[in-house]
Amino acid sequence: MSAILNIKVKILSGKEVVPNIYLMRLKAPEITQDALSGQFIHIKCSKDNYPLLRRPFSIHRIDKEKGEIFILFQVVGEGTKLLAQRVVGDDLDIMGPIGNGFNIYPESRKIMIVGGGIGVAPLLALCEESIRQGKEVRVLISALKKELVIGEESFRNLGAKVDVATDDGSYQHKGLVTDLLEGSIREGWLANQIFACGPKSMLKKIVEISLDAHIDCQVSLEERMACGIGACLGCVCKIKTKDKKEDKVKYEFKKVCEDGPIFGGSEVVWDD
Amino acid sequence: MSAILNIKVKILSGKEVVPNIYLMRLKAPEITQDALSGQFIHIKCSKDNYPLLRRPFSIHRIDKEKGEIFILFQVVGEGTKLLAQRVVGDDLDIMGPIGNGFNIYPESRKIMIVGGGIGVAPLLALCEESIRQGKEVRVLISALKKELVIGEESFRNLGAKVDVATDDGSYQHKGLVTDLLEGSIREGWLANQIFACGPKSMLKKIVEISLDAHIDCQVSLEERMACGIGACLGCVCKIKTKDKKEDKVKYEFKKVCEDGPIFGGSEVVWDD
Amino acid sequence: MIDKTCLKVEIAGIKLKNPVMTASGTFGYGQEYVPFVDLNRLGAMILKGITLKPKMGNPPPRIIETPSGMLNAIGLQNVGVEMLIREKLPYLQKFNTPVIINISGDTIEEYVELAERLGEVSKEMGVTGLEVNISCPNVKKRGMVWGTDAKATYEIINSIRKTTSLPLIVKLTPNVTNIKTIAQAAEEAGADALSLINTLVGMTVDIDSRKPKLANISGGLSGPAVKPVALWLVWQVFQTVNIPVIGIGGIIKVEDALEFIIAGARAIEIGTANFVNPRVTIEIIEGIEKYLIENNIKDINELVGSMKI
Amino acid sequence: MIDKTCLKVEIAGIKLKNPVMTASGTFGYGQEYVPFVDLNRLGAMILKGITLKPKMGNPPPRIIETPSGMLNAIGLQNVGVEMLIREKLPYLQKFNTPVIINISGDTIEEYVELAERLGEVSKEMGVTGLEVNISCPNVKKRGMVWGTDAKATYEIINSIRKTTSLPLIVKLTPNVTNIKTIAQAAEEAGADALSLINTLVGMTVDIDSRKPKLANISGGLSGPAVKPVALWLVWQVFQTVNIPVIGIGGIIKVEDALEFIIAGARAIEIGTANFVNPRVTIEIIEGIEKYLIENNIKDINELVGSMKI
Ligand SMILES: Cc1cc2nc3c(=O)[nH]c(=O)nc-3n(C[C@H](O)[C@H](O)[C@H](O)COP(=O)(O)OP(=O)(O)OC[C@H]3O[C@@H](n4cnc5c(N)ncnc54)[C@H](O)[C@@H]3O)c2cc1C
Ligand SMILES: Cc1cc2nc3c(=O)[nH]c(=O)nc-3n(C[C@H](O)[C@H](O)[C@H](O)COP(=O)(O)OP(=O)(O)OC[C@H]3O[C@@H](n4cnc5c(N)ncnc54)[C@H](O)[C@@H]3O)c2cc1C
Ligand SMILES: Cc1cc2nc3c(=O)[nH]c(=O)nc-3n(C[C@H](O)[C@H](O)[C@H](O)COP(=O)(O)O)c2cc1C
Ligand SMILES: Cc1cc2nc3c(=O)[nH]c(=O)nc-3n(C[C@H](O)[C@H](O)[C@H](O)COP(=O)(O)O)c2cc1C
Ligand code: FES
Ligand code: FES
Repeated sequence: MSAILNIKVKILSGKEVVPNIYLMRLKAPEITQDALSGQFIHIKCSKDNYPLLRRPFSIHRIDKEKGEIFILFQVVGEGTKLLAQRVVGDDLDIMGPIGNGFNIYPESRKIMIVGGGIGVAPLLALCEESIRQGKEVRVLISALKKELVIGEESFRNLGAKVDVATDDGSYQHKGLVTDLLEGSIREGWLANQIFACGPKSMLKKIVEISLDAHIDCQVSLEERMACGIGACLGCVCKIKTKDKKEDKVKYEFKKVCEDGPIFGGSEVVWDD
Repeated sequence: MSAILNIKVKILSGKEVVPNIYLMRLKAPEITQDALSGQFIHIKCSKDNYPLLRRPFSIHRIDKEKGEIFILFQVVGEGTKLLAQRVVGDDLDIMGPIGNGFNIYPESRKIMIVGGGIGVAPLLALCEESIRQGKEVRVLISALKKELVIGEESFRNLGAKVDVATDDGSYQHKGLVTDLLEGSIREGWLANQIFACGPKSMLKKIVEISLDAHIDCQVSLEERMACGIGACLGCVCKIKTKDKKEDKVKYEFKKVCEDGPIFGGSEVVWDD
Repeated sequence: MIDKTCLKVEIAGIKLKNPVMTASGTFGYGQEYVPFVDLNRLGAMILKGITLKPKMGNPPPRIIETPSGMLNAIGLQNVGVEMLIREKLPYLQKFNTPVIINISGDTIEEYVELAERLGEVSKEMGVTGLEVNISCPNVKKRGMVWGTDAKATYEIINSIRKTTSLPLIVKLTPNVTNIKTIAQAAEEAGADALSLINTLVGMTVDIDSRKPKLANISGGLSGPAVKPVALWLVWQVFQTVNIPVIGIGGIIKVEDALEFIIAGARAIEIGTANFVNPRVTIEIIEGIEKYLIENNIKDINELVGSMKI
Repeated sequence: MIDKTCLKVEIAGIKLKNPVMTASGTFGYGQEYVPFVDLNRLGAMILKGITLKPKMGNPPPRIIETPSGMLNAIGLQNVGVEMLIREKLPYLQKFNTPVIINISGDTIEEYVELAERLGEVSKEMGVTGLEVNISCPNVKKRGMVWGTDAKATYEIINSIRKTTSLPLIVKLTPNVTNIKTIAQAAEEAGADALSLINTLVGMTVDIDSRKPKLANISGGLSGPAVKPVALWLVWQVFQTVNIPVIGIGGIIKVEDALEFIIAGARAIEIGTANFVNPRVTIEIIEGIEKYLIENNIKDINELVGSMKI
């Protein structure tokens, strides 16, 4: 893994792509060089120390040629509100790239990508990379309603087949994105790997489905962060440790920032 | 005195008039109706609660016709920095008009106005009002150097005679504005009233000079404020109370926001 | 969804329209806020701390802003109880909002005399209750603060209790190792309710002059910065006593008030936030009502102390 | 104006290039900050608190931001002393910056054993001193925190003192009524220096779920919000003891560090600010140097405790 940088990067553009969700483009050649899909950057949202802590955002797209990265974020609180107000030309103080990134196995041929709501953020870069590596990619995305569907066109433009689920049925499938996943498996489209990001309840269900179908599954987790670089031990999640000798399951708190944010679906302990 | 309002007013314009000093124009017909020169407004500098407290700023000009007020402020810390960054069209949360205002006696014919540095802020409205009332007005202003002289033209345009002192002598008189004041008295230009605003050391000296020359003097004081409306007792200054019966001097802490910010020069206790 | 909810609470026998009160020292004598707030809408008004004799207070600067908070060292400047009765209370008669007087003193005798005097005029002047500020130093015990010692707390509250039948709210200081023992002492001594927190002791230094920024050296820290500490202490005290608890400390938006109520506060006091937004009390009352309706809670008393752990 | 100044200070017999240290738990085991900080430039490094056995720590969420601060409830997750010695300390050998180990335990015996073990390897592994975190609950005394009681403080520090000749820094908790008595007890028991403050206890509540936001219910408040409290306590302790005091709490810019030094801190520790600005330690070292030069102060020790009152 490459060293984490703390740099100021220029905001090249920023726009509200669907209500309350913003796409921001940053000039960051130092980051694009080594960034992996699934990694994130840790951003100081304002120019002063309020809010105090940085906020983590997945790298949404990596444009190595232009030396640009994109983030896609939803306004949920003070930090994201202030981030959305930052103007083009501003310098943004970021740390990155951080985390382990998705692991696409060379032998995988078919890739299933599942994103719930703003959970699609890290998946576009993943999709792009998968297709670059010649995989067949299907994408399932969900949103509350039609107006809030994000990234459908972008995924399709990369060459992926995209299906959408909306909670209210205002667009395509009415219901959960996991219905679509189950449907695709039932229809016989068996991926070699499933990658997912979204609400915990969704991830949990996807992991269950993947276990049943014996498909390797990786999920991107979120936890509240302070340092972002493995120093504060704030961002842990509970992970099963395979302790084969003793033949009993052990648990460990692993850092989302350093050991993740991508974890094997079957390792994650959901109920707590 | 009229009731203090808490309203949102539009920022009509804002510019840096001399390095680090900004002039901001606000649409505030509710305020101009009753505002007096010497009063101030209490401003929430940012849109969130950081910095926490409001900041007081004198009303620099009152344009009753257009329903506009101006403030003139120097960037010295977080609050003024954020205020300077506010953009035209923004709503500014203000309370005002607050305080007692300058008291121009009907019988006064000659008025001397003395401002040190950013202390000229409340004096332009005072000058305008004095001239409206037909007084003869002279203005003495001081600044560190030529580039930092504020308001010279504005005072002159109102019809006042203006003299300037600069610390480094880069413009007009080299030295203190109190030299100019003493000079004018020595030359025989005896005002009926002196009004002053500026650093404490300057005010103290001006009060001494006015006492020696038996000229009534009013000064505008500053103190750190929380509420701005007389409720917290945070903004006090020490005032001599004439206790004629007992024939001994007594002291009292009076509120700059409610009892001031204008005080009779001879009442103020400077050394503490 | 329900369309009406009940905001009424009872504290120390005082019936409040809603749980929102003003914190002593941050709302003057009420009148100052009349341009911004319909005083009739408040749950109760607690006025600036009063002493037997007028007090001049500390020299300025008395106020310094700190990150998300402020330090104050007013030094209890006040007009004294007689002037309060003569000049401040009459104005408040026209409002039908309970008026609670925050009292302070240097000796037990002063507290007792204050309580007696206010008891005498309570009917006529509409004094509904007393909030006893025990964060003042006990002059007899070499400056030790009453509220930092359980025995001293018991002693002073017990003495006041014997003198007055007015509802007694005891206001606790957070600057203690174990607030539970102080809360218990106050309850045992006859307090009808407890309010907390008063300010945390703090200081700041001017690095140019190398002097403390406050003329008084130290001051009391208040504002959003202290909210997590206040919430923790309110919850501690709520679990310890059987009398109602009033939450104070850093409340600036409705969410803050709700946090305190969920953690066990039957009412809340709003302090520093009045300086930032003079209408904050009303906005919080409206916000609480909205939350209750949206969450299908018919009576705010159901929310009090409903924290799930 | 002078063009050179001396930043060297001595704490507990440890010679520091400058007074800027990292606060335990906020700088990992040092290595994490190598991408951002030249560890050679630091005054000293204090590592994440260590216990005898590895500790799993508390369940998440462990961190919540609060106004100008944060609450943490890490629960002392750490690799245990043996792993520290085997896997973390070797890496730090290549830097010529003193490494101080922050130790914690549930019983006196655990503290003593830790001190012994670290004493054994101190030469070889470059352990220059111990910072004793006495904010842990004493399991024998029904969870009472060591550092909140003068006698318990004396007892534990005295026991550690007898075991080790390593420099002992005792880290005090602010959650006490009278920090002076605790400071004195630590000094009498043989502490070589005192550091303060550890975090203030706090809580926050999620109003939707009505649960505490931290899985552990309460957490430790740190960051700029607590600075005024920390400064006050540092000044109190500075006036009380004869050993050096290390100031901690909310330092995020050079002015903050200088405030602590002027109020009596011979060195300072930077905690939460590392999360905000990973280079903050270096920026503060440079800022202190600049201030000293601009103010014609030839030796930082002249500034320590120079507050005028
Ligand atoms: C590795 C990682 C990658 C992320 N990538 C993205 C992304 O690409 N786009 C995006 O919009 N968001 C992403 N998030 C979540 C994002 O960091 C939070 O939404 C943001 O920190 C909220 O900040 P705030 O100040 O606006 O909200 P706050 O005021 O801090 O909180 C508002 C609400 O947001 C929730 N929240 C805050 N922080 C987190 C968090 N770390 N995890 C989960 N919920 C949180 C809280 O439950 C709270 O209700 C990511 C989080 C992690 C850990
Ligand atoms: C009645 C009144 C009228 C005022 N009118 C004007 C005006 O018209 N134009 C203008 O530029 N300023 C005026 N001031 C001063 C102005 O309020 C302060 O400069 C401002 O509050 C500083 O805020 P800040 O957040 O930028 O600085 P802070 O970070 O709060 O402080 C930075 C520095 O400013 C100084 N300072 C802060 N507040 C005050 C204060 N209230 N009085 C004196 N010094 C202070 C401090 O000593 C500190 O060193 C007035 C003050 C008062 C009381
Ligand atoms: C300027 C000021 C003056 C205060 N005066 C008093 C007082 O006279 N009596 C008292 O008991 N508390 C007093 N307090 C404490 C407040 O009532 C309240 O307990 C504290 O500020 C915490 O609440 P907050 O964070 O909402 O301000 C005062 C606080 C401030 C800020
Ligand atoms: C995430 C985190 C972990 C901490 N871990 C420890 C610890 O293990 N041992 C300890 O003595 N103090 C610990 N502290 C307390 C800090 O060392 C410091 O005393 C406190 O945070 C106040 O300083 P600050 O405001 O600069 O952060 C921790 C603080 C934080 C924020
Ligand atoms: S955020 Fe600090 S360890 Fe992950
Ligand atoms: S600022 Fe509150 S009384 Fe003047």
